[in-house]
Amino acid sequence: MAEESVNRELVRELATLLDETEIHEIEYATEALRVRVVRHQAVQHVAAAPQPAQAPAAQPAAPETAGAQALGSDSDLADHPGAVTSPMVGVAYHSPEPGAPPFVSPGDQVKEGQTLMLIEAMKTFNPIPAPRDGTVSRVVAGDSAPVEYGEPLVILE
Amino acid sequence: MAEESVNRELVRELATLLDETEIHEIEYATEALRVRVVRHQAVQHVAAAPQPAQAPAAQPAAPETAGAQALGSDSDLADHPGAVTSPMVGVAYHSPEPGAPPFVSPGDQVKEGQTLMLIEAMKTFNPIPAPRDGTVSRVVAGDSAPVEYGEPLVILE
Amino acid sequence: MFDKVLIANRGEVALRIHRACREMGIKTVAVHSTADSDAMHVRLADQAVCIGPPPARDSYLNKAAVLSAATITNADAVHPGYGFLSENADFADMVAEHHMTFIGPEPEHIRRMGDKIAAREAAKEAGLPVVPGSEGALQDEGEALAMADEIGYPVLLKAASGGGGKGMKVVRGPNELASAYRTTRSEAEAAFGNPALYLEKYLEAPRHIEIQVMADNYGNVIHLGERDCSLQRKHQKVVEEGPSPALNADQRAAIGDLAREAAASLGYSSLGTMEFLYEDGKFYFIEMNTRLQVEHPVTEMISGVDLVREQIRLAAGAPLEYGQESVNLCGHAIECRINAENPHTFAPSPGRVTEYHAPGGLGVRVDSALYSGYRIPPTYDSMIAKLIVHGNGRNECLMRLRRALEEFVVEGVQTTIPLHMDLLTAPDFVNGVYDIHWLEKYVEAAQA
Amino acid sequence: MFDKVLIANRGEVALRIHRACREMGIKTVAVHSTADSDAMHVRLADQAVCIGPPPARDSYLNKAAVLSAATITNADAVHPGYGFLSENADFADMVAEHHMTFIGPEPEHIRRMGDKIAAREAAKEAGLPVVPGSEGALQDEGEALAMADEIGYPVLLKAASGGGGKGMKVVRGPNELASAYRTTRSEAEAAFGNPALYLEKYLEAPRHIEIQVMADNYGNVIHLGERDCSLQRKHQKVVEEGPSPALNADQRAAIGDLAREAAASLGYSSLGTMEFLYEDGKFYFIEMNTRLQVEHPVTEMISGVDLVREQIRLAAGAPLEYGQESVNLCGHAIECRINAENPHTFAPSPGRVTEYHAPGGLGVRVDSALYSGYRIPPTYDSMIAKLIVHGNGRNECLMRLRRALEEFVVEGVQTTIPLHMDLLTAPDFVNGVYDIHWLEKYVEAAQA
Repeated sequence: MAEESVNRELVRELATLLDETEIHEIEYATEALRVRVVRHQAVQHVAAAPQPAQAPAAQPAAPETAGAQALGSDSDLADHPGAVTSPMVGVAYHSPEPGAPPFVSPGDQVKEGQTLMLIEAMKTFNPIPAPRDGTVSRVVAGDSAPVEYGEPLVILE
Repeated sequence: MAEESVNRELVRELATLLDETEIHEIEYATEALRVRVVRHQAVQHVAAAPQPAQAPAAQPAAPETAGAQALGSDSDLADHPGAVTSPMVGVAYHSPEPGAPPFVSPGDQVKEGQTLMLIEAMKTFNPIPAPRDGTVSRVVAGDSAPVEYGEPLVILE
Repeated sequence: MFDKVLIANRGEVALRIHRACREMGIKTVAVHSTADSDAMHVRLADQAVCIGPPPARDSYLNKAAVLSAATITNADAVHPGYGFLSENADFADMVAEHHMTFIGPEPEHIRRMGDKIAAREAAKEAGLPVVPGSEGALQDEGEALAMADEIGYPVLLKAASGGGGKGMKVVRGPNELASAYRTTRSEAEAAFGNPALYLEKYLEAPRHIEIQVMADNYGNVIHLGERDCSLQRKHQKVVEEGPSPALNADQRAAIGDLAREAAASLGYSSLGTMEFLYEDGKFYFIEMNTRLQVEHPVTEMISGVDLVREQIRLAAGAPLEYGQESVNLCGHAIECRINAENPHTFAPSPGRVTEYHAPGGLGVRVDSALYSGYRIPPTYDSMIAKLIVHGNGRNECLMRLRRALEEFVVEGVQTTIPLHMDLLTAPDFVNGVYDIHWLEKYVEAAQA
Repeated sequence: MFDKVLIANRGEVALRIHRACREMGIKTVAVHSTADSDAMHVRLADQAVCIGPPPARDSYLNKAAVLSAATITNADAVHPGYGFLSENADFADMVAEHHMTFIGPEPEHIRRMGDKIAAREAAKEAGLPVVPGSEGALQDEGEALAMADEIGYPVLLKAASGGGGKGMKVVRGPNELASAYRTTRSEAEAAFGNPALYLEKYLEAPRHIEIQVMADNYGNVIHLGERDCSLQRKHQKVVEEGPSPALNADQRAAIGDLAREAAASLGYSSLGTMEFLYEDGKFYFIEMNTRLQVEHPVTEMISGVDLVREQIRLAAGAPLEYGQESVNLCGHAIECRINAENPHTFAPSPGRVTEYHAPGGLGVRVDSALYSGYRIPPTYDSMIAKLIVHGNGRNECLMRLRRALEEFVVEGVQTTIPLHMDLLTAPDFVNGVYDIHWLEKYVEAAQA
């Protein structure tokens, strides 16, 4: 590795793993590098915020979403580098009108500016353009599904 | 890397990562260098217990005693390996009667069982015997001073 | 009754509304900006919708986002809390257009009371005493001068659309009037997009006393006594109490009945507050707030009425369950607003709350959305907690306030708890002898 | 009034007493064992004295240590709280001999009410209904048999010096009596050093209802209504509420007046509680507690009276400030005792509390000495918090209790919060239909 610079990604990744696995310490060594990350017990910084005791109601809860029920699914994909996220709260539509073919499907090549979906908010339909050229690897938001601000719609790679 | 000078950037970068990931310890080693950054828990375990806002009243507060005012002085000496501590709450007396010479003074050699002080509790005077042979290095509890349970009376070395 | 209420707010008031709903068996939808994903009410609500990025204009003030969130979650009512969209008549209209209930009065009442001149006219018509002054917007400098001569100096020039203490100027003599008129007019234009001014008698040392009213859709109105909110700094209330140390029972009943009759004659429904200045035994209406107020717990503690529950019931069309004769005000209550600010310079102090421990025990209530580990975002208001104490008398209340403040632990950020502790040693406060300028002077003296 | 009160207790009640003193301007002395150096009341008190090692007999029950602490700190009164020395007449005598005031009744009243047979006789003389049974200690098996025939089976054999549910046996027929007599007698001898037994009618499914009285040194007595403490497990109260769902206003007034008159005829002063069993519309006196009770906040919430403040005032010789006609019971209150225990097995769960967040808002009171980071010692009682909610009616109160329990966070140890949450889903509890055996059966069914 580069002697002078820290491999930040590696540290962040280990930190994430620490969280995910609820482990307290990870030591990671290759021939060239040894990294150890530790999180001391207990005081999770958000731990005092009460968790609702009620079971989630009608709508499907997002996996791994503690606390209040999140709207859509796969909200952890919001951090995916290829995620195109919703710029508004509303309802996502895959096609320009009912029965029409979808704007995009997995595997499609798209150009920057090409419409990926519509988001209906306040009775207006807002096209969501592709932010760059790419390939649709996954359509995340369901057709006619409610989406919140920042929720991933499509993964573009 | 430069053998003699600290790679401050590297340390700072790790410190930043420590913050960002809310991790408590990172150990980072390459072939040439090993760095470990640790942040001890911010959360002092007793920190949520309120501290009295009032200034201590008449009696002298023990040094380093936060919160409620401790009775005597030097209560940190209780941990001294030579401390003889009070087995009861009461009032310490250095002499068998007013005006009489004290049982012991600094520098005195004492034998196990020899009376070091009296503690008055409930109108009875309880002799405090030396737990072992030794030399009185310090008389901690004042004459006619109130003492609490576990408070150091004499340091015997 | 509603099945599901969307809470269009954040912080302690969002939690307050959630609590009322939960206790009524109503489901809650929290909306939040990305800065508030970890907020307590977001975690406690039945559903949560992220409506935008941190700036309030893009989230909590974004009418379309809030309404879309209400639509996709099938909420049947929207509670606006205080601040943000709570006094936005257009928003109230839009909620109705979407076939949901705005938990508050009719939009026309919000609109009318939101315009200071219209509000003053409405209040006069409804029989409330107002500060002597111009009957409408001033035509020109000449009218201002004539009016000021008539009612006597000092006078106050105020922007018709002003609020929060902006667009106001005290004029102490005719020689100052012309320049003050021009300055205030351009300030009003710049700040509110409306240069209209009016002029009124300036009261030297009044108290701020407000009456809580509650009206149903069927013409029934009650009042729940007054709150004295004279302790203000930069036109922000800091401590509120009820009953006012300045009023006796007859005065209370008289101004309460006036407020009640005024609300009835206005055809008002929902919670509302008539704010008055009080000087030399006389009341002067200044404005009406058509929403829940920050200091509503003071009234709750002395009346035993859950105002948020009542507000929701009234919005759902329920009638008032009792009349004025059943209102029984009992004891004394004081509320301290605790801000994340340096207690001397009042510089905001956002950041992570490393330890949080609220006081408890008899007569102590804390309304706060803080918890250990919560990060106070720098984007919003600095008020982080309200400490409300109740006691049988004012002195008992002050003693209880002191012990509760002593027990209150907020670490990691600076708070105004020390300011409140200091206030308890100020003889004027202890004796209840203060006016709306008192705190400002007290703080200045402490800083000097 | 006292200048300085020594608090001869620990945990939440020590904090409760500290709060009352602080609000009265009285200085406080905390005494504590070495296990409690970090306790909240120790930190808040004006002075603190360590009186011994962790075992209660060497510290909180050590009369000489407590009195020495009071002497060296110049306290002028001692508040014993509940448990520990609170019903120790010898201790009360010793406090008086040291020219300090014991905050409680006269030692003779403690002594008389501490002996179950003497208490029963005193209650009968004072006009209270008692459970039919032997007039004094039983002479022998024969007397027991004759008595049981007279009042009818089932009957209960009880140790004269018993308490806490020990030394009691239900006898369902004459064939069981002889062996039960011998067993209970030897148990009583072993547990209390006194083999004396008495016998009474066994009530099948009574409620536990107790009346709070308050008497001054001048013969004035008032009662503050009842608490229903029927929800018990192993003779420990778990949930208490007031008013009782089983009584109407006439019954309340009738038993309240009986209790009041009895206290007056006994010449009693200070706070006191008359405990009754209640079955088929009839009350049966069981015992009188001559001290503050764990569940006193229930009464405080519905009466608006600060019982600890009054107790201190009365001990200082102040007269009652109002008569029975001024007592105004308002709304409903429920208290949940929260223990550091496994909510299913009830195994104690001491240890470090890693996170503590108490619920807040309208109508919610928490009495607890916990804080984040506090280590619950394994040495003492497992009760760590009392959650008390108040509402205008019982249903409002239950809804508020649910939302408060949902907000309550205690991490690092197990607590009985889930048990209380479960109880709120039990139709019998929600409907107020329960007796003193109900909870035991409920818990057994849940464990099965």
